[in-house]
Amino acid sequence: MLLRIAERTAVLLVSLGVSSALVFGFMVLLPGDPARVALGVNATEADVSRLRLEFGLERPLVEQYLSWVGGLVHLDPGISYVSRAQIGPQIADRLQVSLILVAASMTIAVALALPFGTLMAVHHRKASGLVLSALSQVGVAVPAFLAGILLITVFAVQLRWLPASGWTPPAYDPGMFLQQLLLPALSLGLVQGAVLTRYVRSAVLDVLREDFLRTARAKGLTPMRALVRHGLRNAAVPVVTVLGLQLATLLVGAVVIERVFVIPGLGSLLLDAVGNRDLIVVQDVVMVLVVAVLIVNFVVDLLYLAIDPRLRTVAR
Amino acid sequence: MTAAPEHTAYPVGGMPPTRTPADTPPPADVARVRDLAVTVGHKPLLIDVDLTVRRGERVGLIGESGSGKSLTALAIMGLLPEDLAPTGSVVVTGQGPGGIARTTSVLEAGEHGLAAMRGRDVAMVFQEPMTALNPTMRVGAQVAEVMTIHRTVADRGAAARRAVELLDKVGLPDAAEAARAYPHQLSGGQRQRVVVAMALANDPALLICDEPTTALDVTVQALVLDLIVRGVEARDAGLLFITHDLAVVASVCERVLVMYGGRVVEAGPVLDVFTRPRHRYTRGLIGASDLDLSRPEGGLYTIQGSVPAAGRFPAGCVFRNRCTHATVECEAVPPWVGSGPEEGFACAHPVVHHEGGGS
Amino acid sequence: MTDVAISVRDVVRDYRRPRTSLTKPGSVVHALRGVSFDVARGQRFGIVGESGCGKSTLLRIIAGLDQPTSGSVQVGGVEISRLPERRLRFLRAQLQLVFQDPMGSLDPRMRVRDIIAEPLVAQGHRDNISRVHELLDAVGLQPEAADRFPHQFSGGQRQRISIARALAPDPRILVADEPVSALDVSVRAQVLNLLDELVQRLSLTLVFVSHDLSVVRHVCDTVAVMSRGEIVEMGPIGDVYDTPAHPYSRQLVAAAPRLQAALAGRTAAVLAAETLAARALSSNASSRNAVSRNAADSDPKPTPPTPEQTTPPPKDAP
Amino acid sequence: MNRLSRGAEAVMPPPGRRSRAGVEATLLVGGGIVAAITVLALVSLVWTPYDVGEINATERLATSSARHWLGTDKFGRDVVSLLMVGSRTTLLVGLVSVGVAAVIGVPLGILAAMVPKWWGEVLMRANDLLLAFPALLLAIMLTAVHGQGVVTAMIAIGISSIPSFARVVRSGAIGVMKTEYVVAARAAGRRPIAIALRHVLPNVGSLVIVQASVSFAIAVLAEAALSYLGLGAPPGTPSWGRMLQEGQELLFVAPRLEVFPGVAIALAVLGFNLLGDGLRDHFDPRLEDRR
Repeated sequence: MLLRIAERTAVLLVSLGVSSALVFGFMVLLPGDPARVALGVNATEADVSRLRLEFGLERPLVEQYLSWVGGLVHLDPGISYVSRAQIGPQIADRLQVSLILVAASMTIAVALALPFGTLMAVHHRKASGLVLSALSQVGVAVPAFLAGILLITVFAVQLRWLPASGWTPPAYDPGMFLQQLLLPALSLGLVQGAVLTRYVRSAVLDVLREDFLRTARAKGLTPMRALVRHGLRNAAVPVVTVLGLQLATLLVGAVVIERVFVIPGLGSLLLDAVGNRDLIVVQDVVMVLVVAVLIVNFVVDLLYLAIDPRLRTVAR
Repeated sequence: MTAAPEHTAYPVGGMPPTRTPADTPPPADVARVRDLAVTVGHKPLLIDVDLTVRRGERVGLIGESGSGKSLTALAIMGLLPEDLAPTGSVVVTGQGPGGIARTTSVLEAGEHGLAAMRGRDVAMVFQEPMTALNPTMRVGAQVAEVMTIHRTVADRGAAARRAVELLDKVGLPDAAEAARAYPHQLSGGQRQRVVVAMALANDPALLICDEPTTALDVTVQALVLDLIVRGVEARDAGLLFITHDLAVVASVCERVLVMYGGRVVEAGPVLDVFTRPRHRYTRGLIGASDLDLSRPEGGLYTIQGSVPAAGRFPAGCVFRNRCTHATVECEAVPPWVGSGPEEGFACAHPVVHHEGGGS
Repeated sequence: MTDVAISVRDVVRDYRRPRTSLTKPGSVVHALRGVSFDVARGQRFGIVGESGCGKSTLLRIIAGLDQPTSGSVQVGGVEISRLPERRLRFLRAQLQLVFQDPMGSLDPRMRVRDIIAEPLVAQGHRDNISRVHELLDAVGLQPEAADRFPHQFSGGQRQRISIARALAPDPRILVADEPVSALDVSVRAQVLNLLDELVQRLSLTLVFVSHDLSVVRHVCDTVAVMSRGEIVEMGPIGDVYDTPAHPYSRQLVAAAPRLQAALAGRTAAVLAAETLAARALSSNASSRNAVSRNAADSDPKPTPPTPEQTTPPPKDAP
Repeated sequence: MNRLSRGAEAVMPPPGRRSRAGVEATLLVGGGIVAAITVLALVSLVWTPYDVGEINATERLATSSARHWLGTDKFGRDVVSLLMVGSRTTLLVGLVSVGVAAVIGVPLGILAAMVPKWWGEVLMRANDLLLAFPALLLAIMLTAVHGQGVVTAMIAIGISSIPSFARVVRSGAIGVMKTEYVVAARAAGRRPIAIALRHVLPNVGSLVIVQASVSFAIAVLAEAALSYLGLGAPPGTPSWGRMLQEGQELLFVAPRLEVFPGVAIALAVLGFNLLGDGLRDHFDPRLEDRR
């Protein structure tokens, strides 16, 4: 057991190292000089070399990389090439907003997917199952930002129940915060919920086929009780995998939704940085997102160990 | 991967069942199947299956792949896949709560009625011990569960204690520790013992075993077979034992039904059927499985052709496309000849046995 | 040495299990612990044992599909245990395999013609189709079978295709791994008869691996009983089967249900009692005491076999 | 060891499989939608009702009529023509990115299945690392350095789809490598390359086709999102995502400008998803009556 955890931790650390190198390499090695990009096409050679000198861009790449990673480890991602502002505090603020949005969406997605996915699997031959299944197919096909636009049209424009956009910190005005959170969280959550529902359905269907479920029924459990007592835990392994992947998708999907609802999250920061050609900010935000995804993967790996005893030990 | 050694078979007979057989009326039919037919779409999988198992009786059901023997077992358990349509009648009589006889019409009963019957009046052991147990649950808890479901023990604690006791009786070494193991930590033979313990936990009136030793090594098979026989004997339960192995069925059962193509083609006491088979298929099967017997021209006796896919057996006598004695007469379903569903055969050109057997 | 088809000396095969703890390395599984035997040309050599006894590993090593940890394997007088894949061409031509699962051993996406011709193509032969028809005929299938796919055949027919493929490069040695244990009883006899006939007609050397002693008894003239990576008894099949000397062989014989014996009253209880009695002996005896015997000497010999002792005459000798 | 084929197992449809008719309906609907979009895209190469490059100030924001079935946008361009030409972008991005992903991912997956186990694990861990870079993130990084464009989007989506191909193919290929027919091929003297090409590839082919269909749907979604963010198709290149972006400011005035491209995207994704589902069930050997 301890060995398995150590293994996963090692994988996480190596992944962090490699992906930071990837992000760095990607931004630096691609043709295009960050300084020149930051200053735009009209900049003079002198301006460019001054900026390069200021931010140490003329140093060897390895040295640049190490100082960047060193900064990250100390939670100091550096200074913007364009605004000259400290990036760290900005990311911290924005990350908070994005995490709230993602957590709310995930909650909605899971709350939808677990009951409906299971129901769809159990009633897969009945009309109710087919209707739910068709609905989820449509849900999967709608891009989250489109769902956002539609929700705005209906609830903000037509019905005027909820604000169309904006963000208020929860501490400032909890009521307003919730009102503004609802639509973006729903647009992400509904779509991800539809995707997750399909995975729950197929995981439960697979489990329904298992021999041990037949054993459970032979013991005298009704099909539903057999599923609840013996099936769901076993169906959880594939579902947890997808949940992990979905959290990653959500983090990135939030980028788009933040644009739709004008929310000052990490995504807005990233897109603004792209617009301002502020490459160091792009690099930092991308890295933060990648780290988040890797940590989620790590947690998923640990969850496997908790769910499936077969992974903890080797067969005798 | 070496399997952990199988340990001594404990005398299951030494353990008194919770209710003694004397409490119940004398030999009654625990399972009574009449005119059972099962179809999927328009393909017949089982036709006119008649079968009776009484208390204390060990009945074998033999046949090759596609013969319908597993389907028959699942029909008795009420576990047929939902898109299979069974007709006919299947009646199971067990002890029910409080020792009062309970009769279940399996094909008509609802899910709750069936659930009350399964694991209590009739229990089942499946072929694959590797997949029959829940991989995420300790085996002791899985054995205890079958008793808490049917409330045959006072409480959870009693169920857990009795589970350990049962695991000990089926010969798991250090039962208390074994109860805490997950299935993947046990060998195939040990897992099958757990399944047997689970099946016997509520002293069912009927135990159905579907190829319970096919996936096991031969030395383990011998012990598990013994375990099953002792288990049903101690409880005076009926046993329906399904296998493709004639020698196994002869070691375990008193009575046997031979199935082919979804029909029962011959039935009778084991000794009679195996020494004086009447149906041409039974005769062929016995010849082909006896590796000590050679044809005069050399080589083993064979049956020509191969077993058709399920639902694709010929109309009339299901064996006629492989039978050397088939005539136009066989295009009609041959009538059942014999004293009843327990003894007889359905063959238009049966084997004639002269004095002293042989043919 | 020319009449020795396969010679195996002190073959050991260890596997390391994945580690389960931070401090200790993974434990080592001894799949084979020093196996030695000879198979004479034309001999029908059976290997019997239960799951996990190492018989599959042994078979893979003989077929050049796995390397022993130590020891030597010679086929046709050539050492194969240290040869890289590309120098095993002669072995691929000389020795072919038949497998257990009649479905899993045929590529579902290939036509029968291509399946049977695969060894020929791989070994650079040309004009295969006439050879394919010849082989189909030899295993009792129609020429039309060549154009069909494996799923269009029954289990027994698939096993015939598998045998045809094995015979394609005209091998001298046929290695069969549980070839009938997945077949229906009524079909098993047909395939056993076919194997019997082919081995005789083509004067093949047969190595036949099975968990079923009675099948081996029908097919083979000599048997090696394996348990826990070792050969515990070896000798003429009739002797081993009728009067097993090693406790483990006794256990195997005792545990196997037989129809005639069962009808005569050898019930499950008797089977179990005999098996346990043999097992009790087995736990007393050291497993190192392998037993070998030949036709002249049926007494158990508590010494490891020497190759001379363990090579009995072929079946048709007196 | 002695795994006798279970009689009943062969005839009993496992619970939870859709009926054959259901699978055919799924395939038909999915395939139909995909075919329709493909035909529209092909037709648009030679004919569209109006030239999409033409800005017509007199017919701005026209509603549906006989002249313009779905009306016009704020530049007076015909919406039907825009949708038709936009489908080209969608299909092109999908085709190229799925192609890129398959060409890299499939050999990678097969390789990871055939090399010694330890190397396979390392390859897969590296592959998993790519999962941490979703299409959108890669595209944003590429755009930041390179500027927006369809090619950038295709490369980003393609790279981010590699891991799913590699995973699916590897797990399928591991299954194939364990079969006895591969052992038989080795015993027959086949070289690893020949085994990969003649046995492994054909037998994972169905998995690749299913994955391609699913990845195509994901690519359509990703392209739409990128264009919507202004990171995909540049101005002047008709694309469904771009239409959504241009229509958003007129949401209150002309919501249909959002509805039509939105429906087009959803239909395309639905089509490819249904096709993938249908193919998966179609290739599933557990489906009843496959012979």
